[in-house]
Amino acid sequence: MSLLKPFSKLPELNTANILLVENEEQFQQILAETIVLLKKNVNVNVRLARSLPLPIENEKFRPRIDLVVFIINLTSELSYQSAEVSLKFLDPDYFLGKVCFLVTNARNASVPPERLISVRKLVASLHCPLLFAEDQMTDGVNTAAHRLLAILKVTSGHVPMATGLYLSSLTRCTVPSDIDQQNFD
Amino acid sequence: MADAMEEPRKDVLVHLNMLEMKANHLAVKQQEVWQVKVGREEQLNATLQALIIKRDQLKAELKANTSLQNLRTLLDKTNAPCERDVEDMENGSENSQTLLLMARHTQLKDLLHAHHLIGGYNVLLTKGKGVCVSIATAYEGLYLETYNLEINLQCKIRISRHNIPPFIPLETMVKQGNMQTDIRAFLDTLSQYLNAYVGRRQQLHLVKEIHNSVQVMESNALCTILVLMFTVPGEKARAALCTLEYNDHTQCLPTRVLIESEDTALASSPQWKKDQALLLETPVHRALVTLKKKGSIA
Amino acid sequence: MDQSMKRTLQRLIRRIPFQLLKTTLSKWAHILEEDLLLLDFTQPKCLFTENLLSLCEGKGTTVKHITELEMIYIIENPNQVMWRAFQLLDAREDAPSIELTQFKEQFKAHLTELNSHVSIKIKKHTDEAVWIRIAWGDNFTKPNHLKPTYAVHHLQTPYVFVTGLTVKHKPLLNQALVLTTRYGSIKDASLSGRNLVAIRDLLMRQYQQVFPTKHPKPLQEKNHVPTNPNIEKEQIENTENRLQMACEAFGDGTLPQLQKAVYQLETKFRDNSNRTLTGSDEPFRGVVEFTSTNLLESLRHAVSSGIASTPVTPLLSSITQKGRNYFVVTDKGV
Amino acid sequence: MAKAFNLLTSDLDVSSESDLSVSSRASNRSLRVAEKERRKSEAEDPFLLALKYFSEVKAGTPWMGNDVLERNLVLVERMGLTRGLPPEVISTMLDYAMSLRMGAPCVRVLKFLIPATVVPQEAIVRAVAWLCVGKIAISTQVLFLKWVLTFFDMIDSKDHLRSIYGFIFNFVTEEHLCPYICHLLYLLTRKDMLHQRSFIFSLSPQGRQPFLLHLLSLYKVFCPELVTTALPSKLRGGFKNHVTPWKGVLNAIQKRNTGQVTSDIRLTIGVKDGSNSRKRKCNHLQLPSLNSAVQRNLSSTNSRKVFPLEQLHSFPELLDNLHRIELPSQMGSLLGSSLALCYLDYVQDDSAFLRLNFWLGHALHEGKKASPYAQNCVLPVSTCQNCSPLCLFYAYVLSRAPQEGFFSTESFLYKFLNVWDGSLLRPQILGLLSHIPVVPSSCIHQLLFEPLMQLFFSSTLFFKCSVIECLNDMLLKWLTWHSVYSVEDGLDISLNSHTPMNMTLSGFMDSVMELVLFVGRLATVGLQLEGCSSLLLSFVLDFYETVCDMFLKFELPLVVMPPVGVFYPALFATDPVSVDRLCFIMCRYKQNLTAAKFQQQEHVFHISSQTYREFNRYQLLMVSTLWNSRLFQPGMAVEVDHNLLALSKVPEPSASFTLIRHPAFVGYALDFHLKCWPERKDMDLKSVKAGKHWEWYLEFLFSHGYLGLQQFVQSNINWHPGSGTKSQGQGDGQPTNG
Repeated sequence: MSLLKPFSKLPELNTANILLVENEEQFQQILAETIVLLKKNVNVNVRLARSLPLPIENEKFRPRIDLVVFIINLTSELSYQSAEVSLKFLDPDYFLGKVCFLVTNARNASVPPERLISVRKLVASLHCPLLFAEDQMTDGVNTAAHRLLAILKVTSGHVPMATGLYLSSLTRCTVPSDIDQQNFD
Repeated sequence: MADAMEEPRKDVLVHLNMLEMKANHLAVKQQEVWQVKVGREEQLNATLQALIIKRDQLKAELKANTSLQNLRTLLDKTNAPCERDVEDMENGSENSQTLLLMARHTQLKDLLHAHHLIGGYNVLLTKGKGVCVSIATAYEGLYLETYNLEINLQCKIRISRHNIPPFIPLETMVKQGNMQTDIRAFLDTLSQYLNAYVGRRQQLHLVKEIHNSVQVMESNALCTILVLMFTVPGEKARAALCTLEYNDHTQCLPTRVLIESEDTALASSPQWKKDQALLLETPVHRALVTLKKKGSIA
Repeated sequence: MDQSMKRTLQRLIRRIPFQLLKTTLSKWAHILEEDLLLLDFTQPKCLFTENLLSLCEGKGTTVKHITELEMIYIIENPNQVMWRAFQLLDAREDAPSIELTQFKEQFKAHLTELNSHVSIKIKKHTDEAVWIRIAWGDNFTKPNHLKPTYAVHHLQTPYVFVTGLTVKHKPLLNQALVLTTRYGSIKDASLSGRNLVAIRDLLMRQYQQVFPTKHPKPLQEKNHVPTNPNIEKEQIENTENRLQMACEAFGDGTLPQLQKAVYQLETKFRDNSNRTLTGSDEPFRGVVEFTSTNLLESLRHAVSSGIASTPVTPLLSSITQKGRNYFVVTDKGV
Repeated sequence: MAKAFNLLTSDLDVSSESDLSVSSRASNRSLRVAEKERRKSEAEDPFLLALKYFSEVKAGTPWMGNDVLERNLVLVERMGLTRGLPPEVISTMLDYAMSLRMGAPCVRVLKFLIPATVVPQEAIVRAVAWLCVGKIAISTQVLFLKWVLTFFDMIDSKDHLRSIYGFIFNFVTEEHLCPYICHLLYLLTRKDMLHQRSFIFSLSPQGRQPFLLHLLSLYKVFCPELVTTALPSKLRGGFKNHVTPWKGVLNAIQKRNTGQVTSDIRLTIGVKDGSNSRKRKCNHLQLPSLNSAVQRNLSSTNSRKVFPLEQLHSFPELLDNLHRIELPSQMGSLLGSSLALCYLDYVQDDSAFLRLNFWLGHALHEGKKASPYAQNCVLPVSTCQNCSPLCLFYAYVLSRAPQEGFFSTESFLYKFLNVWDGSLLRPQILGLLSHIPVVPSSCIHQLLFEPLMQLFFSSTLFFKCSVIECLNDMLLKWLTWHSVYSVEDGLDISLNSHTPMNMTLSGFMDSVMELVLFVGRLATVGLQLEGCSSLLLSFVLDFYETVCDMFLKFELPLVVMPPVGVFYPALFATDPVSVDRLCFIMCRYKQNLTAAKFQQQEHVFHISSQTYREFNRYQLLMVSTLWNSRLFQPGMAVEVDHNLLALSKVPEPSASFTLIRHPAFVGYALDFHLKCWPERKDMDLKSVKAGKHWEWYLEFLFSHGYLGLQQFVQSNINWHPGSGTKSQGQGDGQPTNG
């Protein structure tokens, strides 16, 4: 099994590369197109994958990847599981602030709450940020793109005095204990 | 009420956000326009590069091929070329062996192709366990449908799926023709059937297309029966009903032709006998043409 | 025009939805154009039916006419009812040479032999399909036109599509069909659906199948929009591969509309923790049912988008290959 | 017909003065009169004939294959389904149906009984009477109740219904009818009607289904002594809406003549319709518009008629009719109109708030009712955001002094923050967030800070700004509440009547402290990430303008200094405004601290010397930076090695941030220089420092409106415009003993 390593390649000038991993390839596509079209001062390459590991054959064309985003559609158990599996093929160095999770359909009524909890647990255990996205609405997608871009800029070192690790230490996900359930239900 | 909903400042922020989005969209539009301009250029460059590479490859292949050709001619002349003359024509290049093999390979391929041309079948391995045979049908030098069979070769040969119309009695053929031992024969009969069917259908199609005066009263899916109505000219023109039966389904010529009309004389007239013979041995659409020419039908 | 006939006509009119009413009636030879003008299609059904009845009273309508109207309606929109497919087995050698007129006579003959109190109506529709309408009665009752059976047969094909057939009359119909079509026997093809055309296409393989060929033509969905140069797809080829597989399993282009596929599992229950079930010789039954407005489309999508794993399991692919949508899965297999 | 109608209505008015039995007779009489009217007037209108038939048909007439009946039914049915039926027709048909005179068609009649304008209450009273006879099948009874609930707002007045409250109440024991009856009672109940204590006890032992609990809680609000059972503080899921049987028709009618039928029915459709979620989501967001469809003339003619809220057009009207106003069945509709809100404010009716709260909970947690999973928070997405109940509630909150904490929104917010993407309904969410009551410091991190942090740092500049602003508003609200509600001794404050939590002063101070520190952290990192964007900076300074005055403005004995991460960016900002504001803030701090110092003796509170020291450091630094160029020198806050500075090749670095060379002010300096020595070619800023010019320069700066700066200079630097050599202008004047 081939690990994806963050520092195995040299960065290129003024470029940032983001990898979107989603096992059902709808939202991925839309998001990618939005991100690419955003106004920005670095040129961003988006790579789409269904799951990790990535095929060996385009190993040598693949640039250094600055941010890995796992998109999880809460309504399907499968997408959660595949993300979980893919995680194993990621070099530990990535978890120093170069991974984040994007969850869609979190507000969907048909989602069992346990799933959201388990996602939170997983992400918290990896010390990664957890973003939520409204994939149904255009400005929802826009916002998601903006936020990912913001994180990408940091992780690819285009923001002075800030690193991915630093940012993720601030934005890392936490598992809410059930205080609010007691107090506010 | 909307303005009651946000204090002025919040308005500003929302507005700013919106403006940013707008600006972004505009930028995107411009980018697109720009890309159309530049992208074209890039495309052309890319194609140029690709073509150059292609050319080089082709050159190389050409070189290889010429030597291969020489070898081929040699092979074709003498079925077993002794290493020596290979050697001397290849002036001792180490890959002569591979060249030889390639030559053999091309030779065999050509043979296969030739065989396919004279009515063989297009066979290729499917992933996993089996082959896909495709049977091309043609009528009067005009290619029509291609039918496919996926044949499973694992333990005993059996057809896993196909797109042959249901009124072709495939099962009976499988039963009668001993497919397990001699698949070749089976395929032959099948293609015969198919070609005949397609031919008949094509004829019917042509009849409908060419002859407006002739009216197709009845036909069926397998095109084994065809009832035409035409008018026989004369002092008083009479409508005649002509039935063609194709009882031999492997042929696209009728086995039986009979005519009905209000005057019974017509059926027994010598004129009709000739026409009947004509209809029996030429495909119907052409027969009708000649009949028209002879003026035996209007 | 007696009470039962009135009832039949009322039922029929009630069945026909408003928007179809006019067109259907206009096709009915029994009513002329000018009569049609008299009728007011805006008033509610019940009143409309009254008027129609009175009109028919005048024209001396008979059962024949009404059945005619019904056939028109059913043939025009066959998708209102549930169709079952039957398959004729081991054809006699003269089977292919059957032809319409003799089919008509022989079928009527055979069926009336078996049961004299039936009224049969056979009509040839454009696409070589023969439509048979049978109203059943028995020795004591007149044929019941409220619950007719419809059978659709394509000459020279071993398939018959039937709707509204009761268990009581099944053997009669089957025997008549077998005898007339010169086959050895008939069996349930375990394929059913609301869309007659779809079932026919599926059985007669009249949908666009995909085979591995030397010269592959681009699959319908393959030509997607060219994307931005900055977007790179890893694993692109295996998506294409998936698409190919999906199309080989379920076909290309628009697929026949099936509503459901049912898998009945009959197996031995094995679980040491649960003695009672494991011990019992009675097989353990479970039913899995897939339903969709267009099942095959959704399955293909599921496979091509990778929601379902590839290669396609024979259980799914045999819907198209075997032309069935009801399977009994036992320990030995399908 | 119209004439008949008027006559009938006036009749009804007469009847409604009299008691129940009379009224029914009266209405019968009215019918008779109407009959006469008809006979005179019309040339045999088939429709009227049909009505006649239904009003007169004998009991026990067969209906199977009864063509006359069929024809008439069809007539009325079509009328009902297309245009809706006028009041008197309603009463006739309802009477006919409920009396079961011909048995079967009852259900069918109810199905097409769509009122065009109003439902006369007598009709319903009579129907209830028939209900008491109890020949009717349960299912039919349920259908009838659904019908009543659906068209409740169209009932012209409810006083007679109220007078038979007891009767209606008795049906509670029917377990099939119970939910609907409870709902009906819930809508009918008034404070003055709860004197028959007996039945309430009969209610309490029953099961704890939500509808019962809702009713009980309403009773509890009215007269707590009656309801003994303990009720949960929050109830999930309000009453269902029961529109299904009429849905299709209503949709059709609405398509034809919009505005005719109350649009709150549209709401009920949405809420009821669980089948396809997309539709539900869109629909149930539409707020019920105020509409009780009562004729104006009715209400004006006699004083006991209700005055429909939607007919309030002016404030005086409101004042005139205060005593006659009914709360609508869909409380949400109140949020629509400002006058209605005024009314709500005026009555201060707990039951109203209770009902509003239920409605809100119902609207916000709609998704939960739809799904068995009661936890994940579902805010239905609407394309037009203005019609989401949230927005209207938000508008409501803004339009009034927000004292009531609506816990249903709070809990909703806390959940929603955890799954928020940061853009959906942003203004509303943040607005509501800024209105939440004080959160105890124990769970403030959990509930607010964690989710906000995660959103804040991964979002755009504008989002950051609006978050800071929102937190600023929140702080302001809290402080205001504190200053308003704090009792004299200043130790125990109960924030308001509706939030359950009471807080000690120390607890409150902890929360505020937490909040301020949190914003400090946000601001520090935010500024860093955004490259000290001056927009963000200004929002941050807004916040600290609030913070620095906590003691003087809101007498909260708490002073918190800004972190260095905020202070330095502000001090070295490139725009003069920020610097100016920083100066102003520092002045305020000074005043607060000095004031606090004097009060500390007699009061118990204590401000840590740490704060003073911090303040002094900042103060000293500012003076030495802006005024007497002593930056980077030993003893100052920022120390840099000389050699290092030398490397930077900046001439006299220590003076590089004085008022003259500070990047924010250098522009003015140049301008000033030009004005003073227009003829000079070589620019020499030093000359500005010299003697008089310096004073003029300062005046020049102040004249540009940098009042903060002015204040700062005047308060911190004993600098006399007369003898202006700034040599003795030592930055001092710090509050004594740091």
